[in-house]
Amino acid sequence: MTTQVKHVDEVTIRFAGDSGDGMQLTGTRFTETTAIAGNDLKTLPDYPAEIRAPAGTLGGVSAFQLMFGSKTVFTSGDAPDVLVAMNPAALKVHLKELVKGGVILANADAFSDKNLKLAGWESNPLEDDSLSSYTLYSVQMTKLVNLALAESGLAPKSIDRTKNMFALGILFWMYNRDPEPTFRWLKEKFSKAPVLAEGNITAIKAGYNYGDITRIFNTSYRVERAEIPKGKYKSVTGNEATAYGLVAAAKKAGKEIFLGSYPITPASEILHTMSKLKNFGVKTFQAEDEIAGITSAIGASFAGDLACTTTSGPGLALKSEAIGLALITELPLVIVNVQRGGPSTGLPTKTEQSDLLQALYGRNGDGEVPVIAASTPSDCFYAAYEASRMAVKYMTPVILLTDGYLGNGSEPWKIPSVDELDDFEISHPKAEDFSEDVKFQPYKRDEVTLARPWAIPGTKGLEHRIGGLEKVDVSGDVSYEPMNHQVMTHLRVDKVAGMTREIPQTEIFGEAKAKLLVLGWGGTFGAIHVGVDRAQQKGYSVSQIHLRWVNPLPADLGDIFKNFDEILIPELNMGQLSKIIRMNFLRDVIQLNKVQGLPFKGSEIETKIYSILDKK
Amino acid sequence: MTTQVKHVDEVTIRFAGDSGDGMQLTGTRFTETTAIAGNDLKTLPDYPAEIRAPAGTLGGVSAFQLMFGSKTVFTSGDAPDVLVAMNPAALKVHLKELVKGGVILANADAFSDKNLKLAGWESNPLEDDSLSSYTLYSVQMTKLVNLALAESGLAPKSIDRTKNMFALGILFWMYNRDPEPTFRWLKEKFSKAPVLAEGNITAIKAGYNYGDITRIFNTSYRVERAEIPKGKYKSVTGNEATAYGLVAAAKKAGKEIFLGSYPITPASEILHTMSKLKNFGVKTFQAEDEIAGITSAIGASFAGDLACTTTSGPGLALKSEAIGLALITELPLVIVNVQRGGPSTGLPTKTEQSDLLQALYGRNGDGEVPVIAASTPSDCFYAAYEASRMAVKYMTPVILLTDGYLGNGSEPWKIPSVDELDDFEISHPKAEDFSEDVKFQPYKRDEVTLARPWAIPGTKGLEHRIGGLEKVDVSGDVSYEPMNHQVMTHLRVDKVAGMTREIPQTEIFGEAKAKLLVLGWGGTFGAIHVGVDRAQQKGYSVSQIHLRWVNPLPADLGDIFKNFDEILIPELNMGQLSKIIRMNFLRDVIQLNKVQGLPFKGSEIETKIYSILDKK
Amino acid sequence: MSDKNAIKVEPVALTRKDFVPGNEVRWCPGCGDYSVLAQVQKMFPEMGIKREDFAVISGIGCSSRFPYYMDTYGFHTIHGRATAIASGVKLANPALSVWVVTGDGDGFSIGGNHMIHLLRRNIDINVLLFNNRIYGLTKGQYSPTSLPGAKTKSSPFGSIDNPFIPASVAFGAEASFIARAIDVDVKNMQDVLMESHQHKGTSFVEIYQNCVIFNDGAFADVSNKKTRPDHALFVKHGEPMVFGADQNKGIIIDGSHPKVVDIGKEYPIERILVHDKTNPLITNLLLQMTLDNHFPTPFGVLRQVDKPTYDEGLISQIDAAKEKLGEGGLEELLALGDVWEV
Amino acid sequence: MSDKNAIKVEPVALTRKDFVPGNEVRWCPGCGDYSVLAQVQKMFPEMGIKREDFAVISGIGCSSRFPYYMDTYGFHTIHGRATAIASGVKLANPALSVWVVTGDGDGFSIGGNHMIHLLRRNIDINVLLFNNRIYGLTKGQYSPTSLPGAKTKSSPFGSIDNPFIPASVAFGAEASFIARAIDVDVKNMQDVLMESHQHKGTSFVEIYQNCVIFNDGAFADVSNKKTRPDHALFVKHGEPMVFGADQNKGIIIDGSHPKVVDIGKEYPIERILVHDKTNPLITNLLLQMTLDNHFPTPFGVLRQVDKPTYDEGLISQIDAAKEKLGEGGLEELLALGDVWEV
Ligand SMILES: Cc1ncc(C[n+]2csc(CCOP(=O)(O)OP(=O)(O)O)c2C)c(N)n1
Ligand SMILES: Cc1ncc(C[n+]2csc(CCOP(=O)(O)OP(=O)(O)O)c2C)c(N)n1
Ligand code: SF4
Ligand code: SF4
Ligand SMILES: [Mg+2]
Ligand SMILES: [Mg+2]
Repeated sequence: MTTQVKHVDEVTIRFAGDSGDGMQLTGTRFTETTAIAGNDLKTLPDYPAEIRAPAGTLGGVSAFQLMFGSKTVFTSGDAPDVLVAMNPAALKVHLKELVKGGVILANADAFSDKNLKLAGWESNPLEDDSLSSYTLYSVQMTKLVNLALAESGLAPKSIDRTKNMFALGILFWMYNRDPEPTFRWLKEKFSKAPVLAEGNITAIKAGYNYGDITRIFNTSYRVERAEIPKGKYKSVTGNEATAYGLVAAAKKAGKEIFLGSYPITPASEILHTMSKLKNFGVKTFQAEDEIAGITSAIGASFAGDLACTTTSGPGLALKSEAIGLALITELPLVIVNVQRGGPSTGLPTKTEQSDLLQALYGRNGDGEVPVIAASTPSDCFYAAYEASRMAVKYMTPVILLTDGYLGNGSEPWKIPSVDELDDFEISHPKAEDFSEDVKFQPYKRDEVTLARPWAIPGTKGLEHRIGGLEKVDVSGDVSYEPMNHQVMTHLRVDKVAGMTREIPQTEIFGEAKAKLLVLGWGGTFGAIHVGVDRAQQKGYSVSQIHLRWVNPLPADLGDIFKNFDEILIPELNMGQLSKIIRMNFLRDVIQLNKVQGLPFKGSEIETKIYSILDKK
Repeated sequence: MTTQVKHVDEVTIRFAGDSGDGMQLTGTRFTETTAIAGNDLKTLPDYPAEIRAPAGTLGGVSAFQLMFGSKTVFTSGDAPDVLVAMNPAALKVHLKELVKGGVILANADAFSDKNLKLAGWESNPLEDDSLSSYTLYSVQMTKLVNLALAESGLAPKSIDRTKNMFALGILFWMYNRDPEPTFRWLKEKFSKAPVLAEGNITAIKAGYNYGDITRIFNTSYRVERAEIPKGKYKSVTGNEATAYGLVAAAKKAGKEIFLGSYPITPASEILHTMSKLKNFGVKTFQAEDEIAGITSAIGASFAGDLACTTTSGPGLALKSEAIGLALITELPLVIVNVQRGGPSTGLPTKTEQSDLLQALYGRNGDGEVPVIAASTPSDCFYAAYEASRMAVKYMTPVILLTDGYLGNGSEPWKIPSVDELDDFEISHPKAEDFSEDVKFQPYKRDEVTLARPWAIPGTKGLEHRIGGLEKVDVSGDVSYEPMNHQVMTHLRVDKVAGMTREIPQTEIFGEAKAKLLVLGWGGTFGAIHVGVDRAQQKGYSVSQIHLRWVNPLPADLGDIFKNFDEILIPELNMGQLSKIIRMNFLRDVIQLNKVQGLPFKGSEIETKIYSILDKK
Repeated sequence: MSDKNAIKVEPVALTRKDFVPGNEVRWCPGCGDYSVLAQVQKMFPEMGIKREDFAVISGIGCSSRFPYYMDTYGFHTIHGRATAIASGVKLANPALSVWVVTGDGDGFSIGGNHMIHLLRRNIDINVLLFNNRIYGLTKGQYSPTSLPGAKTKSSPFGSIDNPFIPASVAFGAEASFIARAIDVDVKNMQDVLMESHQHKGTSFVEIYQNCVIFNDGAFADVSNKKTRPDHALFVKHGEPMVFGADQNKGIIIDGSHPKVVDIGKEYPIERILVHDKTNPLITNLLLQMTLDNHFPTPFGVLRQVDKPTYDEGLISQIDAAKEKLGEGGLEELLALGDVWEV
Repeated sequence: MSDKNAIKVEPVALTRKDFVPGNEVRWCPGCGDYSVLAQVQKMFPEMGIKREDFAVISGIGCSSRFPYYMDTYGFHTIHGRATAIASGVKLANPALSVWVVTGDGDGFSIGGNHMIHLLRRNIDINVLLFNNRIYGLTKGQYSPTSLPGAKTKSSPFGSIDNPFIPASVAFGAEASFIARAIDVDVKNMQDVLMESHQHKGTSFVEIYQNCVIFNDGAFADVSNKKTRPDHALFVKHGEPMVFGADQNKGIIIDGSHPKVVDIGKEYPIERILVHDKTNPLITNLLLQMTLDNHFPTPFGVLRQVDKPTYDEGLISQIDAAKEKLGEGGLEELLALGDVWEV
């Protein structure tokens, strides 16, 4: 049988196996390789809340999906074209999503009676005829790595574990990928255990050769390089990008940066990434809890650092009270919330957008805080940078919302040059500017931004006290005066409202006047884009707007809305942005709400668009 | 000069003095006496955030206002008719509010040069002519009590301190009040120091006689008994009423009650009141913080007690995460939030309504919690009772919002009979009802309410596990299944939405169809009522609706709104209910927002009504 | 104290199996948690308490999944709050035998405050702290018990945090019962569990637990059967502090400092310090040895004293108030205070 | 450690007045807080630190109003979080001399966790705990240091809570500096403040403070000049533990227990225990005496040991990383990792 080489535009592959099978790593390696090969891509890791649930069970399945292509890729793909199933449980959980006629690459050795039973298969699907509508490759991976590594000096257990690399090797062959970067990576990772590095490399080679030689695969695919702008690229997850964005902001502003944080899935990676950046002067403080995370950051902000705190839903809840302190003391602070499935502990490793209302309203008193959202993994960089810039410019806490899908997902990122980043100037009041006659006033505001001055402890003559009690404007003295509270409350509201001046004109993807507007925010960008794009191509009158700023909302939104008959708001929650749009514009919207711990698929948006517009 | 007796319908008196002058106590005694005398009344204590700010300063002034009358009294009065000013600072702070021609009763002895200066008076207002537009009674109270108590055996300092009782005596005379109940109260309070009791009684008598004999007062007033329904009455603050309502609920349900709480102004009094009720079996647990307050209550609820937690704004913020746990585990819990001025520490001793959005949305994930609000001090009893009943009936946390004005304010309360209280039955699943075949299912729901069963640890055969991870319906097992999360999220939302069935038909004060509807919630009831009432009497087309339930909103509201041209929403915040009404009914509203740490005055509502309707 | 408020201890015919629910245990193969689970499942039936009278409360963490694996009443709560929630459980229903399962992160990082306040109040609750010196569930950040220099996901250059000794924190917080065990030493753990159950007041049990994935071998010196005798000191009330493969080493006080000596002529057994679980000076001495390389790590019951418990205090205060003021019902409640009639 | 990260101690010509802002102090007349304020205002100028290099951070409570009365940089934060906020202040700006003012409620009730974690980390911050055994600002509820039986607004039948001894909690939390003072004893307080300032690492100073309104006389035995000598033991490193009006009583160790003896023939001064602030066994012994009626209450510096501080650790880790990997700028940041060109 000869192998034909097929050219395809885009492919979605899902790696699935036991938590111990190393699927996240396998997926990541394939991703890196594919990125370097010049495809655009997006990924979606999906793992259980347990570290390592019992082997072979449905609950223990860990998966990693990526879509890559020769055009811009906006999501991690709807249904996978290829499913790598390292055991029966993985096949059981994920088969229903595979496209009809899709490819299954299974490790036949794992389909033992015991495992089949654990996964709830009545008979072995690799052997009965049940998978006939798919292209099934059943490979004895465990046996093959054992043969390949018999002389490696590795312990039997370690050999068994390389089967994921064998599978990776097959995929490298199938998609014409160069394994070299992964070899390099393995050598570095196992620099202290070269035997392991070699073993894994041998397994990859064995898989690659198996694909090449055995010819049981009737097709190998070629996905051409994407037409992507020239430049330097690297692959980043949203969490990494967030970390880089924060540090970049500090560097651009010439400030030291302080992160106060407590680990929580799926936000911990921001802390991990930043703690590696010690040589950039990054101060990471793993606090005892979320409250100490944010309050230490507030302290650092008071003392003059660019300060931030990172968390996920339950952690944001715990920070509620302290956000109020940052608000009333008007200190700059970036609060990153990587949303996950709620309420309570909920679905800790799954994605959701259900903290929007909490971000807007989760604190006592009338307290407006600017809220912005990132829309793709690499956009997290720009969103974090922007949040930092705004926090400092307006002397306010800023909440940045990302989510598990963005945080864990990755894509190639065109690295900006230093000059491409927005200017970021900070001026602290200086000792020289004040005297007995011109006293420093801690609440004297900038006329435009209404920001108060940021005086750094250690500066002579600027000694002052701030705190959580209501303040008199200008002097900053404590006051319980009725009218003063009214004035200050308005000032705080006005300051945030005034930030609309920072929001660029709203971009509309599609016609400025159409039957339907699909309005989104945050991590649903890609899926909505795909859905709208497909519908537009079919001639539907539909456009897309995606919000970076949720508070304040862009000033031009009201006028824009008038040009659309209907507004559809797809959200991974029960309709939180819908509430905000309704209350602000007194206008009904159509909701599309998914709360399943999973991102939208482009097709879900597409279908919804048709169902609305076909009715008309 | 002879004294004339004047009959008046209602009077507003404000007592004001140094924090150390005992104004709260004086006001409370006058209130109790007035209540027993058969007047209706409402009170408003107003004290600084410091325990005892420096004597004689403006910041140290503590005040207590009450309005009483021969008709139903809805607020603590707009502007005082009588101002008792125990020192220059008190006069300075409060004079501007006194009605023109009002009475000032001042302690002349306190108007020393030093005190005048501290309070910022250029010259002595009691002696220059600046108060000529008022009726000024300048009395040497300190000197007079010293004369009266020269032989009492009391130390000079203690004698000085009785001057507030002297002032009280004058007022007793002025308003024909019987001092006996206060004598009794003093004897009991100082049962261990009878000299003190006698001293204070003598001071009251001296004041009373001073009024009677000296005749410098040209008028004494008579405020007839109010036409109030027959029955037993007692005077309660909102906080006391809340405490009684919670305990009454437990008693009616035959349950033990557990309060987990951390002190915070202005909510602490609920804890104080409940901790006095040990002989009612009340368990009060002063926790180490608000989080332990609510979580200990969640534990108690799991273990079968009627559980509650009480706090104010910053404390509610801290409880955010745990509310989510009660929500997802579907455990009954009453969360009382006595609102105060925010954000952050804000105005800790002042009233505000700015935690509504926090109550509705202050937690991670999509989590609906029923929110109800009390409208008067005594209504706190019924609201707390209702919150308990609903929490148990629907197996859900319920947030009850009161505020500092309600919590500290008092009024006579017609004590209900035991039978007047709504039925409150609880059924816990029993061991007998289950077997090997009919297994207990912790998430099997009542068909109507969607409540899950409340199985009490210690019951044989009902052993089960609950927790904050997403659950499978019926079995309660942990599940990360996408569709299960969608189903459970909807179930949780539907459960709360279904509580509309508990909400009685909305009462409209005034015509069901009119030009203007004034819509309020919580502690603004009285002021809105007064404003609307006055406008109605002047023939304006205006009605009032006051919400007990904010989530869910009454089902009939939408239809009712259609009968009004305009909706005015007065709130002690920046427009939080307005947001909710806008988002739910896509209808514009007129806002009246006051954020000054003070309740509305009836006249403020009245004026606003005119300004709206006169325009038309 | 009324009867319904007392834990009923009576012979009940239960076995390990009664406490094993049908679901699958979801820890990593080889995790130390399995061993603790096995011992708890073994000891619960021996405590003479009915199955329905146990409540197992946990926070969040690998260890905190524990309640799902015990067929009793159980509550898997939120991070750090198990001790506070358990306090409510016990006060609402004092007849329950309440067990808290928590981790070094859950119990001593985010949950540190509730932990020390529980210990201070001395509510009759048993706390099992699974100390693996790492955050397991969030995939390997250092914890407040991680050793200085620990390289973890959040401390790639080595931790600069100075660790807590959980038992020392408990001691500073006025704990009335402090014990230490290790996952692999089944016998000692069983004893400690039983004594914890028998103690009235909060029992604090620190269990060294191996996390094979993120901190493997953290307790190698005391879990390895070969090195254990020289590195672990198992104390027993009233017995001299002796250790070593040949039980030939002991602890003495030299001036104001403890010292390890070889038992023999110079230091006969009589000179070896005798453990007194009620003496705070002795407990402190053992605690000071814990992370000190010159000394073995102490295990067993380090402290046990009788002190008033909060739960009994609460109930007797209520009983006394009822006695003195009469038991109040709804009628009495409504009639409280100055009532007048119109 | 780079210079900008070190506290600059050099003679500065400051006086008490430099630290007194113009505003009015709003404590009750007679409150113990006044005395502490006066001593701090007196000692700050003597520390050789510029006024602008002081930061005073507090939580919420009467005591926590402190920063408003010090003309330095100050932050009156939220309840219980002063220690965490101060940690951020110090780490952001290590050249500041950071002082936390907190109460028994602020620092040990809601703020207990941040307190123990600060002590564990040993960040170079000075903590002044105003212990009045009551919640002052919220008008008189019992606190975690209130004595059993205390009748307060929230414990009308007497508190059933067992109290913390703050210094013991600090000890259990690995504090490197623990001292105790009392509001009215000006001299001892001045010494303690100065030693606290001089200590590198977290200094924990408990100050007994009288709340005239809600808990008057809580410390009468040691604040009354007449009874103080018999009830207070002022310890000095290297000196015997002697007290009494005539300095005629002392502490000895009898077996494994401390004991009060009359100094004289039987117990000459040489037999009296000598205070060693570096020996944890001695510190513990002093702590155990604290609420024990058989013993005087110890004051002074109970413990002081040199230990690595977190702030220095952080800075040297950053310096080392820069040294090893080269100082990273924006350019380098963007170029990190596997970069490819298209
Ligand atoms: C409020 C909140 N913050 C953070 C987390 C994330 N989190 C879950 S478990 C854990 C630490 C677990 O460590 P430990 O208690 O030692 O348990 P182990 O997994 O090691 O048994 C953290 C930080 C959370 N679930 N909730
Ligand atoms: C989150 C929060 N909870 C509760 C309070 C109320 N509160 C303010 S101060 C205080 C206790 C003060 O006691 P302590 O720290 O001992 O200070 P003191 O007034 O005795 O000096 C409490 C409970 C608050 N301000 N914030
Ligand atoms: S991660 Fe560690 S602690 Fe958690 S289950 Fe696995 S081995 Fe056990
Ligand atoms: S209430 Fe007590 S602690 Fe507070 S200021 Fe007054 S005396 Fe001082
Ligand atoms: Mg751990
Ligand atoms: Mg206090």
